[in-house]
Amino acid sequence: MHFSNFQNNKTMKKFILFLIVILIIIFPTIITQPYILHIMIMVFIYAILGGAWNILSGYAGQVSLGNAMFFGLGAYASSVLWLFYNINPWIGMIIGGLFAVAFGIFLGMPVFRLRRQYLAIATIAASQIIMTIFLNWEYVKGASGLALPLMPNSLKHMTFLYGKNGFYFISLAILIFFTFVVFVITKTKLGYYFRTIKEEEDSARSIGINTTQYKLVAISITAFFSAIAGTVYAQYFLYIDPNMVFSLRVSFLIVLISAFGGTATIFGPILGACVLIPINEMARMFFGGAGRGIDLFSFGILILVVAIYRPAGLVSLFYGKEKLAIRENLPGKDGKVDGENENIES
Amino acid sequence: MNLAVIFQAIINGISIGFVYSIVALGLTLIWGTMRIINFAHGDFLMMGMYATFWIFMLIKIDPLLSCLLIVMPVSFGAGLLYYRVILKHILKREVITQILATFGVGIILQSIAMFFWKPDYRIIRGNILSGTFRFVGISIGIPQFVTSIICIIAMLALFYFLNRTKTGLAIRATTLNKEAAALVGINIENIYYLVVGIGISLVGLAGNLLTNYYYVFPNVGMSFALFAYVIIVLGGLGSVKGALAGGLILGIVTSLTGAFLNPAFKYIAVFLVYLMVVVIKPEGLGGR
Amino acid sequence: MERLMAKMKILKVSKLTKKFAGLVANNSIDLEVEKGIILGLIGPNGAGKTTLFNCISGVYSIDKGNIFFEDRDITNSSPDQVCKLGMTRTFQVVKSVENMSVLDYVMSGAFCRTWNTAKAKKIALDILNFVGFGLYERRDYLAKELTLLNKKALQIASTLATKPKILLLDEAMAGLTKNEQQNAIKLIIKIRDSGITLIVVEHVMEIIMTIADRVVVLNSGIKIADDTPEKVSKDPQVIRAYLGA
Amino acid sequence: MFLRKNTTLLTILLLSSLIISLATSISAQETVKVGVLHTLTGPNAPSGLHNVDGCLFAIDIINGEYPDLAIDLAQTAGLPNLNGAKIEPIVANSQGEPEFGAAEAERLITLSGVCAIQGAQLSGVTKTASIVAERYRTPFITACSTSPGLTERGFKYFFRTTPTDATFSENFMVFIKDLNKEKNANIKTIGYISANNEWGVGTGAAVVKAAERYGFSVVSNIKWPEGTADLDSEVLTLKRENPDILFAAILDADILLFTSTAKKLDYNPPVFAGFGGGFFTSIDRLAGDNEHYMTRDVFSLDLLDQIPLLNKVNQMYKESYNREFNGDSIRSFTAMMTLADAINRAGSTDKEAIRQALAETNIPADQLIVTWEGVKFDEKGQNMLGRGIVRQMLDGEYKTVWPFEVATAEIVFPMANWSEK
Repeated sequence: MHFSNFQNNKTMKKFILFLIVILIIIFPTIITQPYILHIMIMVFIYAILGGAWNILSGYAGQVSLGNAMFFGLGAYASSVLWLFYNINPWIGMIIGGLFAVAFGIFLGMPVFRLRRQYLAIATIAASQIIMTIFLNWEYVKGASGLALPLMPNSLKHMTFLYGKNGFYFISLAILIFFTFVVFVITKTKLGYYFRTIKEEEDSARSIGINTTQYKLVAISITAFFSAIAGTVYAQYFLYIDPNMVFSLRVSFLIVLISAFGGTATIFGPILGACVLIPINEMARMFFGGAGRGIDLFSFGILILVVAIYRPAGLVSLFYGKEKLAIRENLPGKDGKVDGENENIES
Repeated sequence: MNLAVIFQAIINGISIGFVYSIVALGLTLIWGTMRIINFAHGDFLMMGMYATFWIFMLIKIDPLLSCLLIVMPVSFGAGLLYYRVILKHILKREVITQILATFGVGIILQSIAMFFWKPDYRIIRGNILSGTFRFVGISIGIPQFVTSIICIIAMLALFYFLNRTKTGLAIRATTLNKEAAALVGINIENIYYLVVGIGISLVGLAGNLLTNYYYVFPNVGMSFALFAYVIIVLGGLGSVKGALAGGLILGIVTSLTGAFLNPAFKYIAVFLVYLMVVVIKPEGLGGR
Repeated sequence: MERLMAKMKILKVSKLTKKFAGLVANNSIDLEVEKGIILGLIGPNGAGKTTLFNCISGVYSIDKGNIFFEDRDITNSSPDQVCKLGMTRTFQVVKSVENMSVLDYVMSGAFCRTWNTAKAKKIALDILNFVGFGLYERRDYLAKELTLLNKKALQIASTLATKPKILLLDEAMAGLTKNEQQNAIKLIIKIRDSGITLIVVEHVMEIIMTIADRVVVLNSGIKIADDTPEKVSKDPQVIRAYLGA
Repeated sequence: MFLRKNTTLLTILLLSSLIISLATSISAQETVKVGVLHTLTGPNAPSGLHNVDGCLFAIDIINGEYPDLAIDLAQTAGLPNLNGAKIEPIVANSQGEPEFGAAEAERLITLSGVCAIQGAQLSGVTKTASIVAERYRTPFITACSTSPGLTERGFKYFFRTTPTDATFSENFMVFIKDLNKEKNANIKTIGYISANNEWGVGTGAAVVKAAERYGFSVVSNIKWPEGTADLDSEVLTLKRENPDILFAAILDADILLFTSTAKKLDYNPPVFAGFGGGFFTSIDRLAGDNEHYMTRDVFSLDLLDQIPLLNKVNQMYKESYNREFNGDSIRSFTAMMTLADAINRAGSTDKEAIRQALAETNIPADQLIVTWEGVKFDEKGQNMLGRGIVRQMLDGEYKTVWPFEVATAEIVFPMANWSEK
């Protein structure tokens, strides 16, 4: 291990990171093009979603394919409170978050007995159930969805009909705050426990980790921030319907984003969102008009290539040599597995 | 509530259940043996359907014939290719990477279909299997009926293959314990090739049968695949019997809820049943 | 010998019975462990050693009997609770902790007693030093990059990091070479001398005889002997059990 | 080193989007840019493509010179009042997702700088997209989103040429009354089926309301999950509740599935009438089985004496897109024509002026190829003169069967049983 090298790599990273943050913060003053700002807002929202998913599934290893349910619950909770009870979206956002947490725990208690793929499918089932309920629930207007009032810009009511900066900075602020939270988590007991649980539950228990309890903690964090993103999403589009926020498409997009960027890393999901969302938009922009699915094709190729040649995610491009050295020791690094060694599993 | 309706509902449930089962069959084999969820499964189904459709349209070979002659062999080859090009590289990866890769393949297949055959809905007309026969007020679609029969045959064949033949036993040994299997000199690599080949050819078969009475469309896969996943976990990974049981349960539950409660909730019922089962018995009904 | 005299019992097991689908893995086993000793637990394969471990450490729930840890009833409490109270165990087959660095894994053990990361790190580093086997130098390696010996050592380290009063080692030496075993033995003695009680499962008798203060012999789920190594090694029943096995 | 290389790689990836999109935003101004936003991929793509064809065809006619075509804008090349400026369509794909619909609307308006958008056959997409348009004070004209709620939102820049499903439902009720009168069909009970989406639910509500007003009872109102794999139980329920007339607001996939299922289970509603959707696009896939199906529509090729223009236009359309008009493409065509007319009268690409012109739109019936009395928007932006007809599939093609005074074919009631088809 060449420590000196590692150190200056670190400082270099810190510097670059700092630059990027500054750039992003002053971005709207340089580029005022609303559509690009719109893409950025989407990037932020999905980065939050991906990051939230990353806590439960990346760090704690409990793969969820139904995260749209928390997203949707948040969106609906705040919207319903705002529409029917005239409760300020900011408060609604928190209530929605807590509501999602409650639901997450309610769901987690039974299903966290399941391992890996079983759990994944169970989460799909749960999210589908929720979606169907909302589709047929008159109170929330079923499939017709909820249209939020169009009103003049006001930070107080989280409504910015005109101009993008409002949501740009709100979502960015939430993203930065969330990233900070994740950073703290990874550096403390929680982070270590999550990773141990992901590795091996029996040995985790044997060193005093109450796995169920900490899985519930993980899902709570995930649910809370997904729900918050949901509120911002609803306030931004001013219209939500079940197919929009609960669909498998959203759940999978969330997974793709984090997996693409790199799971169990702080910046993986952010990076994933930064690349996938714009690429998706651009693909639609250039090839979408043709209506022959070329836009989807490019998207698919991209994630496939990353999955095979960068299994650790795009973020692994940024690993210092040491970390990479470790990664390179993996069997079948970069997918180039040689048939002979295949036969005997390590 | 007259009896005929109830019977009709149950029969519908069973026939759709068989469809789900045969779609799930290939998936459970791959999933059970290699512990990879193939999220492109539904899209391989779609490809199988398109293959059957175009064979029928262009060279006028009826699905019933093209099934064994062309579709299954071709999809077997496709399976080998799929393993060689994709699955091989993600075998030992994390679940998430596997999801990413297989899902990517799915998207690509869809866009290919969309590119070459446009997002139009297509259905076969004038194929051998069509029409219905009725007795005492109960109607059964002939294609559905044949599908069920072939589904049963396929399952018996697979079951025999897995339990009676040397290769089949090797596959099961691999399913139970890779390391041990490798130690007793089973070539895991070849087993995997075989498994994926069979798996995809089975989904090809499913597509072929479906094409007899179901529309073909680039995104058709998901509506079946989603339930295939549920069925498999319901019935237990890698278990043929499980796939059958799961499929039938799912079919009957949807059909009954749809017919007597409210169609809007037919899938909720399935998912609820599923959740209950796995929570009570995590390894599924037929699970080890 | 003197360790056995007038020591407080840290662990009491009475009438512990565990069945698996009818067949009895442990049949009303009584066990008492004095503080600060090394208790050897031996027996031919399938004697129920590991089962007993799993029952005591809370991995399995037991059908009959009680387990007292420092006079506190811990019957059927979960592994993590047991660990918090100060009893922890290692696994026979090295469980697959793979993508975590040595240091991180030991730290997550240390977090059992503290919320403070810095403190946990300090504990972990001390433990790694204490355990040796070059783990300290390899602290940034991923667990899966370690040799079997190191993996086993890592397991012991992470369990030690939870500051146990009593440590259950399940075949810690299986699959090690002769002189690796010698090092392992040294480590075990060292742990004992640091005031931690140990229960050591082995089916290689010689090893036990050299380190154990007392030896308990299981055969097909039943306790057939419980005495000093010397006496046990002469016990006809034990000899029969081993020859029979 | 390693790090730096990849940083550049990433920056390229990230910034390329900005650069290219900026590049595209800078372009020539002499054309009149109009956004065309529809679903070109996913389950609802077929109708989306029909819509786009209709739009592009309208634009061809406007931009080209067709002296012998009695439509004002066809006479001259381009828009006369903007000294012959051509309309440049910018086609965008909403992927059938409200989220992407909004995104594309945003792009069309701010990046491509369109002065108006024609779009979104899916009501759900129209909802979000039109919010964006409203935000940017950009006229948004929808051709096929018939969900009644859309024009109830008090938007200033939202216009709809097609009658809503509220209107169509009204028409259908009158149709039933006539049917009862003329054919003493004695229809009392109504059934309604749809997929559980924005359009299906909205239309369902409209049907129920209309039915109440006309004193019919809705005995079954069935919604199934989108993308359902079988409709057996739905059809069984219908068999049980057995309404006298069955209305459907379903799209391509569902009409195919429903037909095969109804055939399998031998379910024979006396009348099966649809709210467009699948009844336009995928109907031809059902050759034979679709006999006697009915749908509400806004035109019919057999209405030559009503719509003199239609035949010629349809011929031209057939030549360039080798398929005949259907309810989607022709409404899209009409909407684009209306928009072009407004832009022309506005005499500029100023959005406010265009909005004003749209609000003052008054296109006489003889300028249209649909069966409306004209195009004239009320303060909500809804075309007041829209009117629906009912067409029935007779010997494999749609014939106008209602209103009876314009009918070109005798309505067949009740629908033939499956055994007879």
